[in-house]
Amino acid sequence: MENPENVIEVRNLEIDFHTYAGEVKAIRDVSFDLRKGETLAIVGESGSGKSVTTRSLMGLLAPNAEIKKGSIMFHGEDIIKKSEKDMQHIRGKDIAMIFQDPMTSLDPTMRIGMQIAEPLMKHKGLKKKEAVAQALEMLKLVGITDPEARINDYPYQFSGGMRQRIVIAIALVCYPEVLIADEPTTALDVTIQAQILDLMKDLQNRIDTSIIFITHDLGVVAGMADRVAVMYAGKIVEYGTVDEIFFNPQHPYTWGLLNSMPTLDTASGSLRAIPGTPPDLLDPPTGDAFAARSDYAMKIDTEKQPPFFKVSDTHYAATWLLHPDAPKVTPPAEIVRRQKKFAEMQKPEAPFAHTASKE
Amino acid sequence: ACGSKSSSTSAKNTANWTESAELPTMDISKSTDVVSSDMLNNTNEGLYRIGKNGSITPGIAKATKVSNGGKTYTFTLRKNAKWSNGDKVTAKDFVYGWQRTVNPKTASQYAYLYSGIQNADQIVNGKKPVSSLGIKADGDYKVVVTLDKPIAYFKKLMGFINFYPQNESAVKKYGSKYGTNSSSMVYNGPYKMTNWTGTNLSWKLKKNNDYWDKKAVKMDTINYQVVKDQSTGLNLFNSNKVDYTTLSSEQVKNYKTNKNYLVRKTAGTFYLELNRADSDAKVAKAFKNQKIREALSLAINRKQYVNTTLGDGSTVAKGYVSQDLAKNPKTGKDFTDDAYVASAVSYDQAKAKTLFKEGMKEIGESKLNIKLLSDDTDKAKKSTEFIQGAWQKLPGLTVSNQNVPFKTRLSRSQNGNFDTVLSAWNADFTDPISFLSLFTSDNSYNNGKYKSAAYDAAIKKAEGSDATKPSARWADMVAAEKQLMNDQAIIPVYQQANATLTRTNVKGIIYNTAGTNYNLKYMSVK
Amino acid sequence: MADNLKDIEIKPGDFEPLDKTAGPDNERIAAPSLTFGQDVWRRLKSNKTAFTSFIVLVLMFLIAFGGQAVYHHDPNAQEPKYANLPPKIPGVGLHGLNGHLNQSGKDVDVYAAAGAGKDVHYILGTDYLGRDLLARIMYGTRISLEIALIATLIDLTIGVGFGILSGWKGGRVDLFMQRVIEILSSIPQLVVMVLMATAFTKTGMASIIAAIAITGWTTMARLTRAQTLQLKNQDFILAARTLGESAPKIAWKHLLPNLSSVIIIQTMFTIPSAIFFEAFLSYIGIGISSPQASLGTLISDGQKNFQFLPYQMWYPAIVLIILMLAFNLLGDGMRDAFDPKSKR
Amino acid sequence: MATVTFFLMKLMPGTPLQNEAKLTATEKAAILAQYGLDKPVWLQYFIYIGGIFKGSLGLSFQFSDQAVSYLIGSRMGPSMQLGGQALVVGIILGIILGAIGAIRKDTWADRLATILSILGIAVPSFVLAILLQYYLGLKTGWFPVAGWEGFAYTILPTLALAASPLAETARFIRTDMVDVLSSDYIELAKAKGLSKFGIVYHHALRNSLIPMVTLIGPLAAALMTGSMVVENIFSVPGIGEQFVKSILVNDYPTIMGVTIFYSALLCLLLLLTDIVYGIIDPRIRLSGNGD
Amino acid sequence: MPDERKKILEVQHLKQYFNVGKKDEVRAVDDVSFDIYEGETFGLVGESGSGKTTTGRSIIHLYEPTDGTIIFNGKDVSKLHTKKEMHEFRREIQMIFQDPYASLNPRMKVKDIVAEGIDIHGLAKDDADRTKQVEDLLETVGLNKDHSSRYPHEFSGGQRQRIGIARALAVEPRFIIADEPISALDVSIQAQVVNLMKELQVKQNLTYLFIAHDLSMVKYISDRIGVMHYGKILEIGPADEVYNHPLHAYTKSLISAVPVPDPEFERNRKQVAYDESREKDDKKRRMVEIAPGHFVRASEDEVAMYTQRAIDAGLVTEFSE
Ligand SMILES: Nc1ncnc2c1ncn2[C@@H]1O[C@H](COP(=O)(O)OP(=O)(O)OP(=O)(O)O)[C@@H](O)[C@H]1O
Ligand SMILES: Nc1ncnc2c1ncn2[C@@H]1O[C@H](COP(=O)(O)OP(=O)(O)OP(=O)(O)O)[C@@H](O)[C@H]1O
Ligand SMILES: [Mg+2]
Ligand SMILES: [Mg+2]
Repeated sequence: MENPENVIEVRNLEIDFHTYAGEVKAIRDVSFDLRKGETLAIVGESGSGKSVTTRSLMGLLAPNAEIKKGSIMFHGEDIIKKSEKDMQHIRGKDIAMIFQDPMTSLDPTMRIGMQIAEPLMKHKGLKKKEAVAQALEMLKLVGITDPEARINDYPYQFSGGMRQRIVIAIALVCYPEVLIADEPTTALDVTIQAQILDLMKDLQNRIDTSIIFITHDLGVVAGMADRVAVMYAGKIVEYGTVDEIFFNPQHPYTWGLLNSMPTLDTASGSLRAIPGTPPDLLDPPTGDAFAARSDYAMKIDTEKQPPFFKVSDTHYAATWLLHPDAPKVTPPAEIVRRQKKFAEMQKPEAPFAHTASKE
Repeated sequence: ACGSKSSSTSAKNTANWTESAELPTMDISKSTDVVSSDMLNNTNEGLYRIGKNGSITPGIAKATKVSNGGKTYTFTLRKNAKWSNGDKVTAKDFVYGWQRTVNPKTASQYAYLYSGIQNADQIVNGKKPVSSLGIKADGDYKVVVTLDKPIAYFKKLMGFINFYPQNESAVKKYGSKYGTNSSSMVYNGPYKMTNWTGTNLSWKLKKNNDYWDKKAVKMDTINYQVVKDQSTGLNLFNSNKVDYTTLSSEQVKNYKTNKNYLVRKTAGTFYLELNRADSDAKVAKAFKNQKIREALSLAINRKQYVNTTLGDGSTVAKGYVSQDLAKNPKTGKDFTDDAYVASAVSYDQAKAKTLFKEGMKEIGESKLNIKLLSDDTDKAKKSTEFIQGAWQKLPGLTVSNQNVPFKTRLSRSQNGNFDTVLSAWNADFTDPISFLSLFTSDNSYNNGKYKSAAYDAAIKKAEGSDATKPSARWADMVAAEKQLMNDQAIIPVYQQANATLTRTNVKGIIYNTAGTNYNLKYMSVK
Repeated sequence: MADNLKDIEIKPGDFEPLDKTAGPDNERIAAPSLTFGQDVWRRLKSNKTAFTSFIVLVLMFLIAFGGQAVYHHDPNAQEPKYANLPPKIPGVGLHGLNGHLNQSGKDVDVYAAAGAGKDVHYILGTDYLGRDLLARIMYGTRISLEIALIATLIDLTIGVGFGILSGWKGGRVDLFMQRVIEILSSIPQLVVMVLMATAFTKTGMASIIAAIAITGWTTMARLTRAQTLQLKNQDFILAARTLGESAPKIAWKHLLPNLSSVIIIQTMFTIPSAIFFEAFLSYIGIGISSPQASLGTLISDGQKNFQFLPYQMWYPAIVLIILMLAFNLLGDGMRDAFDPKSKR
Repeated sequence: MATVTFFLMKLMPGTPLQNEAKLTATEKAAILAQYGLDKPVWLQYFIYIGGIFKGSLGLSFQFSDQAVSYLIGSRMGPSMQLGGQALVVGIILGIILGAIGAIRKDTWADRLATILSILGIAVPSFVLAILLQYYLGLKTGWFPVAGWEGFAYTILPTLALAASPLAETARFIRTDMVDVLSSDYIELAKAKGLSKFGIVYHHALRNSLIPMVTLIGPLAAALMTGSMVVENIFSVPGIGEQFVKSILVNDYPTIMGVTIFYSALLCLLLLLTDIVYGIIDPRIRLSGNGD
Repeated sequence: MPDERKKILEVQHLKQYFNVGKKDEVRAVDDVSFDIYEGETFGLVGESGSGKTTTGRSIIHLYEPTDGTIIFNGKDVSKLHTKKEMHEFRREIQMIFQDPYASLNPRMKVKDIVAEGIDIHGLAKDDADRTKQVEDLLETVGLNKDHSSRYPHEFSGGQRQRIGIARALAVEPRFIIADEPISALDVSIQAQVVNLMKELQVKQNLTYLFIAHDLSMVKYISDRIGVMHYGKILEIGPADEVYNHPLHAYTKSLISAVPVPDPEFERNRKQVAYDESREKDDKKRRMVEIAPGHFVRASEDEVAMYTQRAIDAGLVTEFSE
């Protein structure tokens, strides 16, 4: 499905890491698209492969990584096949990245103006003066007060939130087509997180960048994403629009995730935890990797990997529960509640059809 | 080569010399070391200058008259001798210089050499005024010296730098700076010194055009450089940067056949002292035993030692007094031949073992631990290791070595804080007495506390009643040496020599075995 | 996405609920249990350079301390008539090992010249007193290693103790202790040695050890202090404190084990620097006193005749260099092996 | 420091006197008075300490009538020049070597750089010095064998001295840079699309160089030690060479003086590096005291 | 009414300053007072650096408080002089830490970690007893007994946190300070730990001081909540009340910023900005009980405003005062 709207198309990506203990099969057959101007959130447990997936887009995998299979098409060209030199032209210009920890992401010995200006000098061939002038504009844009005075400051003179703004400024200074944000707010306080998220949304509207947003905070996903991909053990297990994932989830893992969070409405009573721990990717299980922790596991789950079952045009989930022959199960109460809400939303008189409007 | 522009070797009348240590002072009254005495000897001059084979050649003194039974010397000075500051060298300079040296305030460490000159001892002890010293100026050009008693070797002493004149106006002018650098000093000898800052490692001797005998001086410049490392010295020699360097033993082995190879014997003997007053009673007891002393001597293979281990041209000691120091005034035979006691310096391991066993039996011990004290120089370390190796072959004897800095060794020797010590003695002047006076019972250098009435008596005669009778004095000294050796009071090991590479085109250097090393007055480069 | 359901072969019973009790344990840990030590060892083994160094060091230790049992030559036995013989291994004609030397431009059979019989041969030659160089090198290596071990001991006791105390106490005590370290380390180590050498009146082991005891441990103290400062605010230390653990016990049970990597790594660097320090002292003449030998004294003795008897310098120097290289490379390897960042 | 040295020296045996036995009591007294040794030890101590503040370190035993301060002053030049040159050469080459090692980590270039740098530590300076002298001085004749007459004469001793700072620097920079290269801001720099060189030059190098500044003090201290040997071998009229000599002749005032001088120099250097550190590290520069 | 219950902890005017008298003095905790009743969970929230951890550590006496009193179980903690009293105190009050990676000594086996308290307080008769106690504890927190001979690094974050809990439980404490025990854990794992804690509270009659910045979780687990800001507690009240009807502007702002896993809600969310300058005017403030059990830090002139808010929210009727 070569969609001209797609900025990036990842197909059947498989990535291994060579370690002393053996091959870590970190990414196992991952495919997804990123569309123009949208925000795609990738959620999943720690170690599920979110970072590795996105780093492969930048060509910034660790030296012990090997891309076994698959392609990453960016403007019709396969990034995987590109040389380091070519990648350098893409990085920072077409695809930019923000990392989790604003406290360590900035070079402590370089003035922030220079740090923001660097990509401009590299990609746009600007002279230092012009680049710094543009950097100043960028600082204003990300809401640093009194940017003229602060452009010559060093990173440690800024608070965490301010630094993350600067990191965002660096990423956006060349108006990249794609912005990868790898847990950009995990290290920040809720209030500052809210500010940063608002800023990102705001900037996205202005610059029309596509964002890949990695997080394990479902609350953040709910606020940021247009579409969501849920990863588990190196695979995408479910993807769909944000409403579909939150209100009509199909994969037991997604259920588990949503279920384990207290929400505004969750009254007391116990949370439903997902028992156990994620599988060891050195030796991933044969069938559905989540089966061992799932209350809804079936025999086939231990034998065969489930394919993607279509739920709607935009919504797919890889679980045998969706197989027509599978018994119908009742999801946990909270999910049932959500699905009810979804059903209401789907009614024609629903105030708006959020997902439909995108297409 | 990159750095060796016009190697000064090629330039006429210039030579490049090395010294192995810094020049500490140019103050005649304060000089105690070889380097300064060499430099002073060539930039200054006393009444005499020591020439070839220790002969006495004319210096500032033109004529000498001995009177009063050898107790009064009258020196007539030449009128054309000048200081480098233009002053004439006069009798006053001698009087001033001598008085300055014996003055306890100057604290000259060689003032003891004045002993025998009238009142010198009392002055040094602060008991008499400096002016009472037995030296008087009789006009500008006559110096009269009065002795307490005749001194047989007095003329030789006059060639020793401590008896050189000193220019009062210069001493006053430079004050505490006097003799601390080449320009705070005046010269009356064949050369003047330049470029010495007082602490640097190089300087020059330049021909002194004010010198009375300047016609005899051929060299324009002698460049000095201190080279402490012998490999460096050799490398410098081989790259033609210097014309003289001393060699280490292994270097000797490889340069023995080199045309530049030259060995200089010195009047220096290395010997072992045995502490008879040792704080360790057992050791003291052992060292008082003649057999044990003899065994210790016999155990040392001196020949092997000087040839293979030392290998620097040093020779087996024939006795305590060094070879080539003095000749029998009648027969011309060397002192060491006359006084040779073969058993005291030979090697016989079997006999050594038997004697040692016997000796130990006599003192009623079976095991003995002794410590061997010595300097921490390379040579000293090798020596002690060798001796240790040899001695440990004796049954029941264990030796541990103590190598300490020179001055520490000296002070420990003098405080009797040792079992046995490897000492060296270098004659101050070319007379056996310079050696022999050390072991009289009350001499402060008699570290091992050797006591022999016969020995004391012989020395006393040589210094006193026989002082003016050369043959009798000779016989006294031979007797003393023989006594010393027969008693095995000390264990002589080797006589020191300096192996050098000296460029063959350098001629006319007069080497001395005692006192100052060399006299460069007649040096020349072909 | 092509999910052609037809392609999927479904067996009956596939959709039976899974019996969880029979299934794999949720809390199972699959990876084999590796202790920290085993993990370090494994990583060290995979680092070829470091592992080779380790083997080399083990061999060196064995030879230095046990070599005498096999090679029965007294390192102090003198045979002055066979002084300065070059290496000779019977049957080997290779120049440098055949007992020949270049003397004054001529190739000389030194053994013959010294009148040595056919049966006389020294594998690495002899020194100026005719002592067997191989035996002396073995002996010297032992002394050098002993010095190194003592330095290590001092490092481990004074250095670690001081560091932990300073870091743990913090505040004014720490400030004071830091000043002490600063003062001590502002004295060049050689100067201390000189002071010691003169104070002890006799050079040798005692003064070297004293000098090392005075300044040798400051780096270790500094490192352990820094690490302790970090550790003491770690939650597991706080946990121990909230449980009521006493300070000495915390130091022993919690700090030390976690300082071990820093300590081991630093030790790897203390050892060569102690060996080196001794060698240097020997060179300027205030090291181990004869007839004891260390690598330092052997080299500095040999160095004087380097142009003529190169073997006398080269063999001990090579041993020293190998020791230094091995310890340093092992140290580097240890650092990597202990570094959690290089886990993979 | 001065205190420690002073009392240690007082413990030492031996006197400055060469012919102690031959001296009379008066003479001895005069000599002792000249060096101020006639007074009780505590008084000597205060006089000495007082002297230090006036810039006087007493008189040398070995060079009679020469002030130790003069001795040090006149010998300082060559040592400083050699030390300075060695430090500069060593650090610059060390940085290059270290950086190569870090950037090409785990390749043959890294291994070669590591071996080279460890050899710099493993080969004693005196061995290196005589090898340099023999091969580059005597055999090839490229450089002067020994002496002190111009720049050419400084090259070999500088090289001999530079080996250890070179090695230390290379190792330090390598470890530091490996750390820096794995830090988040380098990741970000990569994500900016900077070239490898740009990353190293603009980000990695500077950040690994800053901690390097603190190394300069210890390096200089090590140089002092090395200089003693190297100066001796190359006959350089430096302070280190003099120090060795004064040890061997028990010239206590000089030993003390040089020790104090060395310590003071080192303290000064440490202070200086502290200040420089503050100047070049923005974190410290602006906050006054970084945490 | 909770007042009937026994107060297990009383914190009165606690001040904890660091680097007192120096340039970099930090007033980490500045005049904080609150009580905790036996058997309840008291949640403490606030942004990073607001002094939550410091408060916890002062209570457990890891720091010597600068000022104020801490009364635990009727005894003034700062007056526990003898070793025995301190020992006793250390048994009754325990702590669970935020970072499960840093809170376990990486060089110790799980069994020794868990048994540390047992050893210190001599709670085991013999080795067998010790082993049994450890195994029981591991079981209590849902781990296998054969985990006891493994090292911490072999465990996942959630498992480690449970080991930490087992260690705290080993000495049978009555009061546990949990300092962000779930912040470092994955969402799916967080619930495991929270559930475990709740379960234990019931079974062993524990009292918790639960520190977190994840408001939704705090609200879920706590009976009462205190909101901290700049070293001061601004609002204390029953969890639901504080969460649903915050009185203090800061609390409002904080709650408005919490992301909720509900896209619809998120789309309509309005963040409330907070102007912290008001807090810094030099007015005297103290905790005022605006509604029953609901305190706000207020100056005299602010009381009326807060009361009005409470009335608007229906927390009090106009006459309640
Ligand atoms: N350099 C590497 N060598 C070996 N394994 C690696 C490497 N980098 C990542 N992995 C493994 O790949 C898997 C996926 O890691 P990744 O960093 O993508 O997880 P993540 O979803 O981003 O988790 P988190 O939320 O913790 O950031 C993990 O099991 C991790 O251990
Ligand atoms: N030992 C200490 N010395 C100096 N300052 C300290 C110390 N401990 C904490 N602080 C400071 O006290 C303030 C409060 O810190 P505290 O750790 O209590 O905050 P917190 O609310 O727990 O924050 P977080 O949510 O980040 O854990 C902070 O500014 C912190 O920097
Ligand atoms: Mg990640
Ligand atoms: Mg905290």
